[in-house]
Amino acid sequence: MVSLVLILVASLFFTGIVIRTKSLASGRKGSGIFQPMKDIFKQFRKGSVYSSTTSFIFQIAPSFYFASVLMAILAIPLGKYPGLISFQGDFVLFAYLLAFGKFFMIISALDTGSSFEGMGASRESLFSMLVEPAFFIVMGSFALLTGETSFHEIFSTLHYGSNISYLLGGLATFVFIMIAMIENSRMPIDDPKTHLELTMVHEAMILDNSGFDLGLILHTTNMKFAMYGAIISNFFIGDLASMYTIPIFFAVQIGFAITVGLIESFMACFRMGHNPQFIFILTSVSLLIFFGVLLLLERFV
Amino acid sequence: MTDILLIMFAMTLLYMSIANRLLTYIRILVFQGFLLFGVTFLELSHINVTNLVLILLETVVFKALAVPLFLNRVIKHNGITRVAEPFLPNFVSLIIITLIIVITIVLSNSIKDINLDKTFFVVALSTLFTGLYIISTRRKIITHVMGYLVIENGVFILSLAVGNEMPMLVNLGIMLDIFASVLILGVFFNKIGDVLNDPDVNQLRNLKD
Amino acid sequence: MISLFLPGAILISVLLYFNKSKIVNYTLVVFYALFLLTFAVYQSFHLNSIELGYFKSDGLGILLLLTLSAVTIPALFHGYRYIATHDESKKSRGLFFAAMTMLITAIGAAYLSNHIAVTWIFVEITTLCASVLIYHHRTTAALEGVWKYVFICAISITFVFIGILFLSLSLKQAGVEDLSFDALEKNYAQLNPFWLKFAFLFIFTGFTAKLGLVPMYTAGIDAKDKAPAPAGALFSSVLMNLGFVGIYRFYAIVARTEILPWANTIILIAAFLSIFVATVYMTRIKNIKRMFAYSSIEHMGLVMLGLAAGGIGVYAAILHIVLHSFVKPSLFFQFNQVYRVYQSKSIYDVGNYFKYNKAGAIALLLGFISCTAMPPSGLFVSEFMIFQSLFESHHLIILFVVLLLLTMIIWGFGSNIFKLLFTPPISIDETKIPKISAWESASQYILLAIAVYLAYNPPAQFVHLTKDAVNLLPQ
Amino acid sequence: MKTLIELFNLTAIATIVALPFLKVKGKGIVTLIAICLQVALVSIISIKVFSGTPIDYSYLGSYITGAIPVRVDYLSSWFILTISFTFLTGAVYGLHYMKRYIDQSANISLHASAYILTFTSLINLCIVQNGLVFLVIWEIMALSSFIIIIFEHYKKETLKAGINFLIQSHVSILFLTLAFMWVKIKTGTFDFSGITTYTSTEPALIGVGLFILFFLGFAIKAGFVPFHTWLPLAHPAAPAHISGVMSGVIIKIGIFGILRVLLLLKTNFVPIGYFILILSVITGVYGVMLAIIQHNLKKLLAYHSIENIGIIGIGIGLGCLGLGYNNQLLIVLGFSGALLHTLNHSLFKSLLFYSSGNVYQLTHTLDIESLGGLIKKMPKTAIFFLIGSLAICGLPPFNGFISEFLIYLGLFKSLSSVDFSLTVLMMFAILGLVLIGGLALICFTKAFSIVFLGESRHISMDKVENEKPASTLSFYAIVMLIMAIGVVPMLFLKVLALPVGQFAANISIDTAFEYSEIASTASMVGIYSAVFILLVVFVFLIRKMVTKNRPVSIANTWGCGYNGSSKKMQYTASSFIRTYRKLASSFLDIDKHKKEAKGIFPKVVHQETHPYDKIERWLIDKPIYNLRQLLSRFTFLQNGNVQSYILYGFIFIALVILVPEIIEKIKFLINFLNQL
Repeated sequence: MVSLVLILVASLFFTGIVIRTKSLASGRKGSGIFQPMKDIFKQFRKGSVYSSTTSFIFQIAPSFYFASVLMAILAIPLGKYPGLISFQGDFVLFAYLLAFGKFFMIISALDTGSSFEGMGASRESLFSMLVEPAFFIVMGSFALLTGETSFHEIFSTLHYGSNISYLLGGLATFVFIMIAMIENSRMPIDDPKTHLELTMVHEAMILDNSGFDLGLILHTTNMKFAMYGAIISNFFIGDLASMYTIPIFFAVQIGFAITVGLIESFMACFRMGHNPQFIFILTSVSLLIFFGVLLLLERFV
Repeated sequence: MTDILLIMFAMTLLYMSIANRLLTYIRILVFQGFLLFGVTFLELSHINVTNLVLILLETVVFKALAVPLFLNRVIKHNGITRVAEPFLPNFVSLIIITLIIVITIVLSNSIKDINLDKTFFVVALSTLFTGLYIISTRRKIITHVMGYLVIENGVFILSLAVGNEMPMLVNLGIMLDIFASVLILGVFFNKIGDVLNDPDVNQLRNLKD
Repeated sequence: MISLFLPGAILISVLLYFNKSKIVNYTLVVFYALFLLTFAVYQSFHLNSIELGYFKSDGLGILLLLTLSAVTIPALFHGYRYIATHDESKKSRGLFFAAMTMLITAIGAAYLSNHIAVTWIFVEITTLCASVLIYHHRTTAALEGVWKYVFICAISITFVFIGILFLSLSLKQAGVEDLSFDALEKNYAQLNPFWLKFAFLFIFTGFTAKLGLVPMYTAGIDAKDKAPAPAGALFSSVLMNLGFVGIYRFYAIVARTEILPWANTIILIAAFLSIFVATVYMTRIKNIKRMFAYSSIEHMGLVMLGLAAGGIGVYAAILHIVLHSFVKPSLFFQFNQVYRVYQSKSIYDVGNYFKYNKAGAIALLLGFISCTAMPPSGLFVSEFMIFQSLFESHHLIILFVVLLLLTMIIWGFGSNIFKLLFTPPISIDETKIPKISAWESASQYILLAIAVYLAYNPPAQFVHLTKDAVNLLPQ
Repeated sequence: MKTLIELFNLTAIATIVALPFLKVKGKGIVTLIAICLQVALVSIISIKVFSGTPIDYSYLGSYITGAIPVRVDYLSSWFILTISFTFLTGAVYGLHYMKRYIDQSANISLHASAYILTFTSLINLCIVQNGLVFLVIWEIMALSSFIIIIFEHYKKETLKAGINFLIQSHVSILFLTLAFMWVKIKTGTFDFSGITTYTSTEPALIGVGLFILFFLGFAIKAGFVPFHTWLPLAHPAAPAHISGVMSGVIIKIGIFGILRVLLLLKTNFVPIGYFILILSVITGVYGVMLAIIQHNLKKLLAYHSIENIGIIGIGIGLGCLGLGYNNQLLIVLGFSGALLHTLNHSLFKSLLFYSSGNVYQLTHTLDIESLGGLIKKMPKTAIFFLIGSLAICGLPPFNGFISEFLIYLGLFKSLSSVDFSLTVLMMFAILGLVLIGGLALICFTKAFSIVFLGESRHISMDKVENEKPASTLSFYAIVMLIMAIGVVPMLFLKVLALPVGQFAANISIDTAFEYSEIASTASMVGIYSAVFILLVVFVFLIRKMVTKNRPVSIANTWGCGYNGSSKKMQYTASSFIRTYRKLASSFLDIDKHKKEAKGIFPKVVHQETHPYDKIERWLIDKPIYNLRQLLSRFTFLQNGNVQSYILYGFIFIALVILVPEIIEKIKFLINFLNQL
């Protein structure tokens, strides 16, 4: 419950911070951190244009997408406080809920019969396929480390003893940041600003969405960011008392947002052709985490 | 005495290997018939008379007269060319048949059995193989028949070797003789003559996969 | 009763040959069938009774005799259909049935004969009658077929005769002069193994011509191809059994001597080679009738494998040969109708038989299933036992290779049969296709059903007879 | 009970006998009625069994077969119910599907009787426990399914695929024959209990060997890689309802066989577990990898059957490891996951095949590339296909998720085991399962959206008539079950407890506690799925309310300034998966023809890709080719020349006489040389 509220709150200003960081980094003053939310609310008030090609799939998809992410957020704990959804193996449900949303976004993109959106859809589906192993392996490694199989139990029993465990934590954080970047198709995978077909992934899929649907989609992205931020923050919270948790949570969120902003202002977008290999590196890294855990538990001698 | 006859028999084989004309083959068959008659007469002297007579008749009448005559008639009737067209030159066949005889002698030498009369055995075997050789190296169907008849003679000799104890077997041999010759020659050889004007084995090679 | 049967049967065939009237002809044929049947049944009630000194109705003989009479009835029926659909002359009709009955008689007598020489004589007679049947259509191809068949058979019975001579040589020291199987069995101890080896080798090789085994199987293919389908059915079933009887009875004696392993090796090699040859041609052949013939080769190979492997394999071999004589004829009978539809044996001209003759098509399908020994069929049981015997006698490599080859055979057989059944033919004038009544396929269904019944739920007498036949071998 | 079973078989026989004499219209109806009757009978039986009275009686049999025991236990009943349901829906759908072939009367009666025969034999396979009889029924099943596959036998490739199927199923029966023969020789009985008695006395290695033999036999039927090659050929060849039934349950009989043997064996299950698990992961990944590149809708689905068999196999492997390590949790999760997924797959796969059948009937093509925009013509079918796709991707709230979740849980639970190699294997399996999930997502987003969404790519839409309501009749039932399993899995898990318990009881341990734990977890998943559905609906309603009175305008798809028709510029199936194809190219075997565009005004350019199966090429095609080459070397034998025929005889005799002599001499020589 706690986590839900916090994540929703964080989602309100997350993108704002990112944008602000970018504008500061590029020497502009930039807009206020709630500007993105304002835009979204503007979208909510707008009417919409539908392509004559599309079917009802196109209209239901955004809501399904939103709902799936919201549902996924319910599974996120915060330190001692479990999420609304918490049972053994809940992170499997978490991942598959996200996949559900993606499924609908992809088919809605293809529903328009556009010559661009298929491109985005194709890349989205491929990338999410490539990124999922990393997530599962990291979770698996933590499950192995803690002997538990649910978000809450894993995170609440997670504590770092030796140096190697810190290293693992760091690696895991890196992996999750990258997963978040890919899932939200930001730099270095995708550049949300341009509509160059060379770089388009997520943006290309929603070219035809407008009005309320567009708003939903945009805010879903924010929520996703906040959600991953929450997961990352959980790496650091462990089973600390609540007085520490909430500050840490926001610190991590903001830090994460700034990182994103910095990455976006100081890194160039990858060539599309290089993305798969980069994404797959995450899997390899997470496998390293896995073996690190085995090392930690002195399984293999 | 028997041995002399048998050796002469072996020599006929050699002659057969170099014979060119079908007529010669027939003559050789006739001669072989008479030789067999002699051998039978000498060998089976002490089996009951009727049986002996029967066998003798078979050798003379059938082997030496009827079949050759019939063959002769067939050749004329079907206007078969007089030359037995062998695949191999006669010289080679001569060598081969000589080898056959030598080998059979060597082989039979390796057999240690008192019950076995070596001469009979050798001649019989070499006759068998010669017959086979003739069948497989001559082009005409009628030469196949002749080869088969030679084989029959070989078998007959072999049966004579054991004939004393079991004349029954000799009779069987005769039956085989008559049966085969009658069937092959009588029932339809002339049919082949009717259907195929020049009976060449190559005309009977359509049934294959 | 054989003293009654032989003259009677011969009389009937002579009458058939001379008689010209249709009615008399058919009544005679029917009478012959019944005569044969009663004879078989009568003999089966007088097990192991010796007649005329040379005939003994033992288990093997009776079993095969009953099979023979069971196959004869449909064979004659289809022979009648064949003659009817080919509007033959009186003479050829008479000759056809005379030869057929004579052939069957000779086969039956040979089954029962207890004397190697007598068997030999009857084998000769079968060759004689067979040649008449093969040459039923006076065509060049038929002539060629019959020439080859007769020539090869003549050579092979010469082999058998030579074998008998060697046998007598090996008997010399024993001092017996009686060549009856019983006598041989009694004093197998005195047989001279050296000559016995030769005897076995030659007799085996000689009989392979009838049995349809490597090396002398060759001419049999042409015979089955060229003879009218009903005759072909007999050639590829009961006539092959005759070859089996010849080998089996002599093998029973050899099995008591020390040369048994040697003999088994020979049989094993020949059998395996047969299956291999069958595979070679089954996977490429385009002539349906010849395909059936090759499949018989394959089955005989299996039978001999079982025999050589010993143990349960012997039982399986006898069971297999009986079942095969039910299954294969049904295919040949069915082919008779196929030919009436397409007027061709080539797989290229036929197709979509299922459309033109449904009952027949299903019969053909079932026949295919039975013939490839897929489990619902009877042959599966015997093959199962044969494989089991190979397994038990540690011939595993042979077993696996054979299984592979059989699979190839099913593939070849199947692709032809299904082409025939289902693929639409290239060019066919549907108006010319005769209407074929379903009843003509009835006999095939019955035969196949019998095979299944005997395999899966054998009646006690059947098992007893088979066991009796197996007991010819030393246990 | 006995009478019910006999009644069941009698119904089949009676119907088959009756069919040829009926009017063509009647045939379908009668078949349907017969199937319904049979299904009713077996359902009664299996419900009785589940209520706690396993059936066990025996026929006397004959001299050959020996006693024929008939045992209906929980495992059998589970499969009986699965099979019956799919065959029922298949019959209902087939009734509609067959309408267009109404003129082929005889063919239809053959088809119908074969359909009934297949069903009957499948059910009997589940209950008969005599090796020989099992083999017989097995082959009857194979043959009758062959008949129903080649319904459109006038098509060349159909017959070809059929024969391929026939041969491969024959190979499978060869393996089974060997296995049963082995047991028969050692124990002298065909009764399945012989397997138990034999393996319990022998060392574990024997048991494993025997299992491998059985597994090979069943794996060919089930379609484990590399024995899967018949599957992608047979499915497109068969009519839609047959493909559904075949992929739904006929291949599952292989799974049943494997489970049955596992129940019977008494041996060391650890190596078996490793074997199955590794093979299954490969199967799953390979299956879906090839599924993605297919252009033929049914072939694509066929490859997905292979993938799902892999998932089921992973479950079984887990269960075996559980048995091997006496780990209750693994037993429960593995076997319940496998069994549940068997049911699930039979549901959504039949649904998918039936709806692809509708597509085929209205458009007369299965080539994905030429389809598109069908959702406007057949909305119902589209929705059903969508549901099927979501379910097969294992997405919540549908049934596929539940079974995959159980398997996932098992994998994660067993990660923290002391055995290093086991841990690594589990991680490997997780990786595989995740990949399968992700690839399946690609594949079905492609399949669904290219077929049903966007604009038609080649065929003209006005030729396509609208779907008939009858065509989707049976779909509702399937979807009901799919949702039911997704939302209230505990109902099914309660039933599943019994067969899973069998496996545990086999090594005499009790899993009741773990099972209840798992069941509660699964039921929680179900609840959350329900919540999720509500949430989705809720969000959608809000959207509706908010956008009720907002202006809506219809326009062309945004074309980046280009406003002409963009039909030809749509993404196609192959362009959608292009990147994937490039990545995976080393595992795939795609023959690709491409004409580059040249010059300023290029002529018509085209590109075509023909996906082929690498394993098939190297494991089936090459060996067969070589074997045939070898055989064709010997065709000189029957050369039609009498002289050579005679020579064969003499050569045979000569060899038999001489070869031993020569061998003697050689031996002597060798000895002589040794003495030097």
